[in-house]
Amino acid sequence: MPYPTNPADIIGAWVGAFLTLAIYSYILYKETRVYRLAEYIYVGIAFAVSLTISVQQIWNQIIVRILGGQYIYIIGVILGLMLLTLPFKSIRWISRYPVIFLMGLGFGVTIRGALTANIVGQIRGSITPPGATATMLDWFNFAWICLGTLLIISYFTFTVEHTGWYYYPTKLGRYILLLGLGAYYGNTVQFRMTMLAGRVQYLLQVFKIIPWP
Amino acid sequence: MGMSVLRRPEVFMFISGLVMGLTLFGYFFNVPPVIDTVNWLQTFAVHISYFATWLGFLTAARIHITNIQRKTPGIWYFSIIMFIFALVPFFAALPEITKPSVTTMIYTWPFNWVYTPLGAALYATTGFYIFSAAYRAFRARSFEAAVLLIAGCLVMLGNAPIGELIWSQIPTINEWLQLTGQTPAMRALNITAALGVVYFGLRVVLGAEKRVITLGAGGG
Amino acid sequence: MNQLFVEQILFTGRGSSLVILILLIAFFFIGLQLAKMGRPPKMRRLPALDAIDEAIGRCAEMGKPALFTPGITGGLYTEQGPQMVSSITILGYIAEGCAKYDVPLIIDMAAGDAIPLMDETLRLAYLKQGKPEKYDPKMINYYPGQSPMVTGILGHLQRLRPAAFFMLGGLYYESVVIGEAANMVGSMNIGGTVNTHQLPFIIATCDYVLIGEEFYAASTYLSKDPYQIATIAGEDWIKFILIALSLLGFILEPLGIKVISNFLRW
Amino acid sequence: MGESQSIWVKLGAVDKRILYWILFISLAIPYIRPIGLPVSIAETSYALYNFIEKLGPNDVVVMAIEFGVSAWSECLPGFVAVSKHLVMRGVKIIYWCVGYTDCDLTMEAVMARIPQLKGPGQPAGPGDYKYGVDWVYMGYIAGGETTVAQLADDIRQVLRADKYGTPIDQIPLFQNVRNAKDIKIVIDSTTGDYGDYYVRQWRIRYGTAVAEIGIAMNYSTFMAYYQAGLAVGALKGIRGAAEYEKLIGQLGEATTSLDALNVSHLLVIIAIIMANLSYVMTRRRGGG
Repeated sequence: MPYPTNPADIIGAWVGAFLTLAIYSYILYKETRVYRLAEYIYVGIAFAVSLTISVQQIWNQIIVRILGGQYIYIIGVILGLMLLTLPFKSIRWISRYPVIFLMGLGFGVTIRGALTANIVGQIRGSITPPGATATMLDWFNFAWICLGTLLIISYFTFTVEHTGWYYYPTKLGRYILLLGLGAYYGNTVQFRMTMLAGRVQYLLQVFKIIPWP
Repeated sequence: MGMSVLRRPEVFMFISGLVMGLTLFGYFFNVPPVIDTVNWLQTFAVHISYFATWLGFLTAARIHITNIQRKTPGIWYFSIIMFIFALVPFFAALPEITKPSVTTMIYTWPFNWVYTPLGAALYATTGFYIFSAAYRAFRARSFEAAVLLIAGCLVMLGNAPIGELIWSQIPTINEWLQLTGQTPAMRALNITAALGVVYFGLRVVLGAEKRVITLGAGGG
Repeated sequence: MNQLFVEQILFTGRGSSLVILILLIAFFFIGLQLAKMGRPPKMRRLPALDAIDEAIGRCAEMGKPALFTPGITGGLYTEQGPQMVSSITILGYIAEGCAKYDVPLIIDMAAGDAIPLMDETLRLAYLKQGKPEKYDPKMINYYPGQSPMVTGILGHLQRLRPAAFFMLGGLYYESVVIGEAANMVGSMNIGGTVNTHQLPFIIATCDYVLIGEEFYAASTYLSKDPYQIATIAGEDWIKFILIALSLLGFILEPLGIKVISNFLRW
Repeated sequence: MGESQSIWVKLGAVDKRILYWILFISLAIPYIRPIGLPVSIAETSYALYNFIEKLGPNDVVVMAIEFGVSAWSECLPGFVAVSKHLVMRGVKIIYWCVGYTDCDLTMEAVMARIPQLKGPGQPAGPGDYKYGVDWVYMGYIAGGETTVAQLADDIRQVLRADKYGTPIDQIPLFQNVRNAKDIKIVIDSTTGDYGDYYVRQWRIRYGTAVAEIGIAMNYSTFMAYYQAGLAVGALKGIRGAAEYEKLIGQLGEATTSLDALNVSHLLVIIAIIMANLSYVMTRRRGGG
């Protein structure tokens, strides 16, 4: 992708850079009309994009199939249209049907994933001992992961007071939890900074300070 | 009057319970009709989500129209701008929706030069905020905060190649923290959240969760 | 014969999940039954939820609005759906408080299919406080996507300067952005999510947090209903069973006795 | 003494906007004047490299673009490096995207960086990847995890045609590809939970290998899968990408971006040290 050559794209690159700076003016200065302009333009275009994609999908995934004789696809349209009754006072209750259907499905999908991947899978992972060639460190890690997990779980109990002897495992669990979250935070910094650096690079490229890739 | 039956909470409970039950049944048991039904339900759910975008637009449009009607100071002309940027590209793209991709410049230009760079710009704002949040939160106020701080700093030093130059053991510690040190936290959070969602789901479909299931009791 | 039928019909690798699910359901009802027999358990304090009233009181005192967001979350039918539902149940509680003290409430969200659920919950909350006329559907600000929602929240934060900011739901990258931006306008932040990848940020940017499972238990806690709390006790029992199971595995597996892992693989 | 105390107090309560300006400006420096520091290679990057080394022209893999243009700086270099490696091995590639609507731009960017990938209708010389035979691009597919699950069950249930409208049954590459069992590995690059989705729906249900070219923060969640044997490898964001560029012997964008990473991490750590110094000093004096 060389530096754009046709006028529309050159203007585009500069508009993009200007709006990027408009968004950053919120952070580097404060909320102004310049930021607000960028905000509303962005929300507008995001609507254009999401509405267009929605119509594209309705056409390609549903209408084409119905026209092709697969009439079962009409159910999705009916449920979708039921959702759109919300703004109309007298028939508003109809919109609850698709919502309640989606909710039930969401719970079903989440629970089945939770049981196998998050409960069974994770426990299986914790109790799998290191292989025959394991070093002392491997055994320490095994103990750390398995016992650490259990200590943190003990911290999450709701109906057992964290007092008496039970105070110690929960407290230790909390420390291990915080260690994990701290490590996670540190890890995230890398990604976030790369993103920001990428934007700085983009601005430098548009302003022709460094070459376009 | 006959319609009021359709608004009873029990009906809603029954539907959500049935859908949830079918989904779970199809997951555990190899009964093809149930599995097929669940697949269809999932397809319809995706289809409903296309329409949900429109509900969102109607909801937002109502706010922006009110802004314009009432001439809300400092906002109303921006609401007009919002509508222009939403509707002009949309209607320009509309004739092309049957094609594999939209080619009109009125749609692709704002998509490529406004939507895309601004999305990236916003995502990147996290860089600024993660910086100042670390500055604020990573203070050794207590032993707990110190644990958070030290783990975070060691990982950060390990991620940047510069850490290796400061102390050759940093990558080893970094790797231990990521492969082992933080695993109990992620495991335990996953396990407990999984238990939580099962119980939350049961409470909702069994009607114990009053704030969800009284759907319908609020009147027409 | 019977054995064979089970093997044909039950997917391999999912048997242990099914046993756990059945246990969970059983404990759910046992907890409920015990509560009915007059032994309701007590739930430990969740400071984040106790702080909701304080936050709304702060808004009322300062004459400023409260801002709520469930984050991007995603559709109700996805794995993020239950978080949206939980978020909305907490919103119901917050809205009741706001209605009571006439605190303006603004909601920024991006999941279209949750709008009817939200609308209904808010309507009900205002009705409960005897102020149905105060409910305005225009409280719900929908944005077509995550980043547009972030611009909207950032704009609202500095334009309205809320005294309380709630971010409760399936948060993604927005958590650190909106949390820090809210800090800068001096609002009181209450956050909660199940998404582990955002927990460090809500801890860093919020005054009070709901972590993982606590987030799903929130509405039960807020309801103060002994029967609902009774079901939470079942959650704890299964935790102890899992802890025992893991400890047993921790001891037996290295000795080559693979009972537990074989069960889990079933 | 009053003077020095006020410095510590100020240090602890710097206007954040000053921090933002410092960060914004210092990130520009490495792009204008690159520094270049050596990197060591992580186990998970090796693991993915070794897995792909064993693949050949009869294997079909899925490269899932589950990141938006907004995450190019973190995900794209790794995605390109792995794609290059697949092309070097002659492996057949299906590109698709369930996560982000702007994936067409990402695909264009990948094609611009790998000249061997020839678009539909473009002439393909020896060593080039002919569209439809050696690789194919399916475009954006809506629906999140549900769709990921359906794709695993039956690709044709979800997709009728590729991005350019060619029906799936007329694409040679899809002749023997029906569901997850026909795919050797899904290499997914995500900023969100898509790694989890592919593990849950493809690895657990069908046993298809899964690897992730993730953002750094997903790496740790994905590690749990790697250790549990549910994933064959992972690249850790831009750093993983730089490692992979080193492994395949083609240094590129990721290697340059690492400098910016160094600068920013150093800044964050300096800020944390400052904040802690200020905290300790003010507390010592304040507490008497």
